[in-house]
Amino acid sequence: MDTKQLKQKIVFTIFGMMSFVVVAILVIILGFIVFRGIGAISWEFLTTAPKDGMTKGGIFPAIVGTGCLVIGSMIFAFPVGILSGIYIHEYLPENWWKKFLRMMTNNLAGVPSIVFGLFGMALFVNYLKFGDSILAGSLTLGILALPVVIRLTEEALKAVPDGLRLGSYALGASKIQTIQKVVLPVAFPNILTGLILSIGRVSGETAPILFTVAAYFLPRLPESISDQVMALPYHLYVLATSGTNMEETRPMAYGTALVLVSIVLIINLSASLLRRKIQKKNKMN
Amino acid sequence: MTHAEVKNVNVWYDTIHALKDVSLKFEPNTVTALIGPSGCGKSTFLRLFNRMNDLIPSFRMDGTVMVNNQDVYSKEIRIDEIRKNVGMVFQKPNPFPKSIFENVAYGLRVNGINNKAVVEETVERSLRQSALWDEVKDVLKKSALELSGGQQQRLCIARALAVEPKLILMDEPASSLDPISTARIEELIFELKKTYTIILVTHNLQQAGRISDLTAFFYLGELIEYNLTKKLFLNPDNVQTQNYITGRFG
Amino acid sequence: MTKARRIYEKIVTGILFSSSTITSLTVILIVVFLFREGIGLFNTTPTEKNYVIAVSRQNTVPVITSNELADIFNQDITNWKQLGGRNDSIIRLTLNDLSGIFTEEELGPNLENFPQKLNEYVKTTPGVILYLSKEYIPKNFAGRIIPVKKISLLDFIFGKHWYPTSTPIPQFGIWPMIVGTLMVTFGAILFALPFGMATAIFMSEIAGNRLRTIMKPVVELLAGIPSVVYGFFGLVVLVPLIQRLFGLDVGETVLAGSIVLGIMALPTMVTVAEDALNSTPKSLREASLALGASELQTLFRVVIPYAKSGISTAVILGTGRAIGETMAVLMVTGNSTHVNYSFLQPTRTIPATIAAELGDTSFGGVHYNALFALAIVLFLFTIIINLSVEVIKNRNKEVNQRG
Amino acid sequence: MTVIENNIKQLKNDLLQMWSLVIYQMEKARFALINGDPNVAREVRVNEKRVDAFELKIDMDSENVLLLNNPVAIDLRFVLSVLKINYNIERIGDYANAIAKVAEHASGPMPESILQSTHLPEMFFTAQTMLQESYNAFEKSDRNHLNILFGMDEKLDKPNRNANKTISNLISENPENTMMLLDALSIIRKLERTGDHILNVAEELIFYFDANVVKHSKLQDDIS
Repeated sequence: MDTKQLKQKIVFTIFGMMSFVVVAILVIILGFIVFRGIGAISWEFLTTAPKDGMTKGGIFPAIVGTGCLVIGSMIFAFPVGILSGIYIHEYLPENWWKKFLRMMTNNLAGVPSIVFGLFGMALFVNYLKFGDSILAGSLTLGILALPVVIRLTEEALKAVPDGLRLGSYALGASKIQTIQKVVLPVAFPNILTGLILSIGRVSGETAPILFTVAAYFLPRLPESISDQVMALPYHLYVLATSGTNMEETRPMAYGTALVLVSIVLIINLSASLLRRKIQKKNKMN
Repeated sequence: MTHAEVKNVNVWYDTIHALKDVSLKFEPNTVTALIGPSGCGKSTFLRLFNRMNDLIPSFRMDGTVMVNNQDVYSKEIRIDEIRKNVGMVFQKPNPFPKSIFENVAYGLRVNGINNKAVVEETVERSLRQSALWDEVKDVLKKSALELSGGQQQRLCIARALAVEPKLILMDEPASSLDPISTARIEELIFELKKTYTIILVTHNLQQAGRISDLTAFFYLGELIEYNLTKKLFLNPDNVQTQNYITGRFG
Repeated sequence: MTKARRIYEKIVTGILFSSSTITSLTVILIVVFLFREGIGLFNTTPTEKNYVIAVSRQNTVPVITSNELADIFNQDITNWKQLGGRNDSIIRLTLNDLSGIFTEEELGPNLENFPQKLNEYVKTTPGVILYLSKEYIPKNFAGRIIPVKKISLLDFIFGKHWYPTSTPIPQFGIWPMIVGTLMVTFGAILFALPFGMATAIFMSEIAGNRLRTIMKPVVELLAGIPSVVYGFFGLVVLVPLIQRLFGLDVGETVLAGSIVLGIMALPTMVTVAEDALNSTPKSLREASLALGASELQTLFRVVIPYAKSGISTAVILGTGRAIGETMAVLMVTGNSTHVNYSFLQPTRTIPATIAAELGDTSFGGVHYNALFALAIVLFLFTIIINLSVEVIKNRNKEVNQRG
Repeated sequence: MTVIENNIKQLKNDLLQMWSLVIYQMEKARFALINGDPNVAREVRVNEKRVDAFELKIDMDSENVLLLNNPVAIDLRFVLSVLKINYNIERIGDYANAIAKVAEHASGPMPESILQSTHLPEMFFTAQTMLQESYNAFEKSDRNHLNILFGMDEKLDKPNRNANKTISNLISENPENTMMLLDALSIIRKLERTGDHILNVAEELIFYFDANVVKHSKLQDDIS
């Protein structure tokens, strides 16, 4: 073996080892949380409210709260995101306006989540006087999810072959008919994948809900959209940093982390399973 | 004397038997065209000579492939040494996103030749050989991507010539070019034949007829007929060959 | 086409159009609200409402900046000469200091006599500086109310002190946070770049198909974990580890933040960079290999140069993710607002500051405004990042179109 | 069926039609000559124009196939042969026309004595058989029909070789028949040429069938 080959072998081995480290990091993080958290998980943990300074009881209100926020944000983000994705991809020609909209979407996607939190607080909580409420939090999270939904919708539409559209036009269908009857049905599974992914993103966000909805401690369940709620990520933050008795809240924190991670990962996994299924189906056709 | 020879070669991809017991001998200073329907194994066959098939994980082969009296698949020989001795031109012009000069110099540089005078001389020689020198001699620093498609393909040929190969493989070298560029490439191949042995995959039978001395017809992984081009096109020995070249296939 | 159908199509198009404007509208609204709230910081004097700063009439210092004020009350400045005034040592007087100067009888049980006493005191003490509620200032005040300069942009950005709640005067210098943000981000990139690139290269160039199909979801999973979980992990594992490893008093350091952020930036980097590497046409690789280049040479001379712009996009996007990240950093960097240039000291980033302090502010107060101003800085950072991604993409498109 | 197959089939049909027309022409020319029927002879003269038209059409169609369908292998050989066969058959058509011209201007049937001594009827028979057999070979793509042709040619060559002598003897015997005898001589020559053309056609057919170039070789050896 000469130097050229030897060099290649060494460099590739280093790359391999480094990527092994990356994979190991994930395994360690997940393993750690599962290993430590599994002990805290019980039926009671999942179904009751925290008590005794959050050292006992469960996280049920936080689970419900996160559910409310996810649903609320999606009610806003799905229709707006999908419609605007359709408009940008199907209606706009390549002009400055489309470029502008794209740029704005990208910018919005790049805005740090804490800025969303600030914005939500300034607009929804203070200016529109929603107060700290599910409404304000959901809208904030919805705006956060919006660029993700738009971009994934666009991607899904891009994957629809142009031939299908032209074929439909050639048969005398109008643009809306083409979109409704040809484009959307084909793009639907991919759009769905995108939506699931955005749910995954929203359910783990903390910063945007800090000042718009999240309650430090609120053992009852919300009754209307103007109520505050607890949320899993924020609850984990609270347990991890500001519990009254750190030693005793730790197991609760591990448990909460495990629940949160499981929820997010299950959502993401189902998205990627769905995607794989679609790909397989497309391959068969 | 340049020789390329293939003896009893079988190739598999997973369970697909892509080449079945093919034996063929190539004469020096000739152009041999490989024809046959898509998926007949002609590209696989072409890529045996510089072991490009090795890039495909499921690739398996037995038999011998000799280039210049060296066993290409012998354990002792280095793969990049083989590839250096065998030039390859691809279907679509694929210049690197570098300057014209650096494209041609690439093969030298990766093989450790960095002497400025040598590199410059080789680049000029290769560009002259590929009939591109007069068109690009003043813009050698320009990006290769700014050339026209036909020029790009001739640049790719120059790039292959720079490492002084014995054998040149061409995988449908003119299939993406307009007729005028195609004609120039064909002329070039005709010139190169004086110095090199060329194996050419083509779907264009007229092209095979125009530029090749010998033609091999592949079908379903088998070498059906190997003959003088004129003979094969006027009176093929095999009825399958005739059916293929006359378009009565099926 | 019937009329009804035409109207229907018009309506649908209208709905689609208005949906598409919502993102732009939101971005504009974000800008408007951030500036609306943030700009207030530069329009008001930073002192508390209804409080005034006053000096003796003999005093020649015309105006005073909030930093100077803070220095005076911290006793860093003790003579008016230091501020360009007369050579008088500074005597601070706040409500808390009264008992040292006046007796209770002099002031009366409800401080009725205080304004008058104050006038006398000010007349006789040229070096005095008062910080008092307006109600104690007599009508015929013998002293001079000295205006406090508004906070300037330069003070805001380069001010080294962030004491948003100190009295008499809060200080809003965000330099520590800028340094903290940049250091943590830089550290994160330093960590994520080699590992991210190595992983991307390994996945797209070296690993076999089977290994890739395992690794890709793993990296995607890494992207899916919520940031607060990373923060939690950092807090309970990384922080104690760093503390023990370097023998520090506290483990919450820039280093901890960098590592956690680096891990979080990894998936973005790997995914984008791998896409970029994969976008290199197969034929280019083959051409290079066919010329006798080794895989390594092909990688560094052909694949990476071709994917250059995609890789830079990956790095920038990773940076963007790291700069804006809030919760994880908040949990592991120790929340110190002192300027710190060491990786083994605590620090605080801009997003973490906002997250930590916004809950304690009153709506419309100076502190509230200051946090929004901080958010503007952060927003500008990310806008710059996004625009540079855009520029790189466009340049790349041009290059490819030429080809 | 591919475009080229259609075109080739069309070409073949056209050539076969022309070929059978020429076969008729020859038969009518013979009939007119031997029976002294100027009407039949005139028919031949009129039909000659059709033969010429066929030749032009087949030439043009062959060019089209060559140009547009890029024929190779058997298709290429077919078109190349058709071009040459076309020329040869047209020439045979010309001969039939020339014979008819003689018959048209003759004062009556050719006297039995002259026919006897010049072997004209046998020559007609041989030439026409050869024409028919070559036609059959082409139509059925069957080279077996060609085998007898090369032997038969001798039957045309021999009377032709002796023709000068025979005719001059006859002229000296019957000087009053000189004109008629000179006509007979030219007919003998034409029939012999017809045989040659048919052999050319046979050679082209062999090229078409087998891609063997038999031209200018010792034909009989190759064939039998």
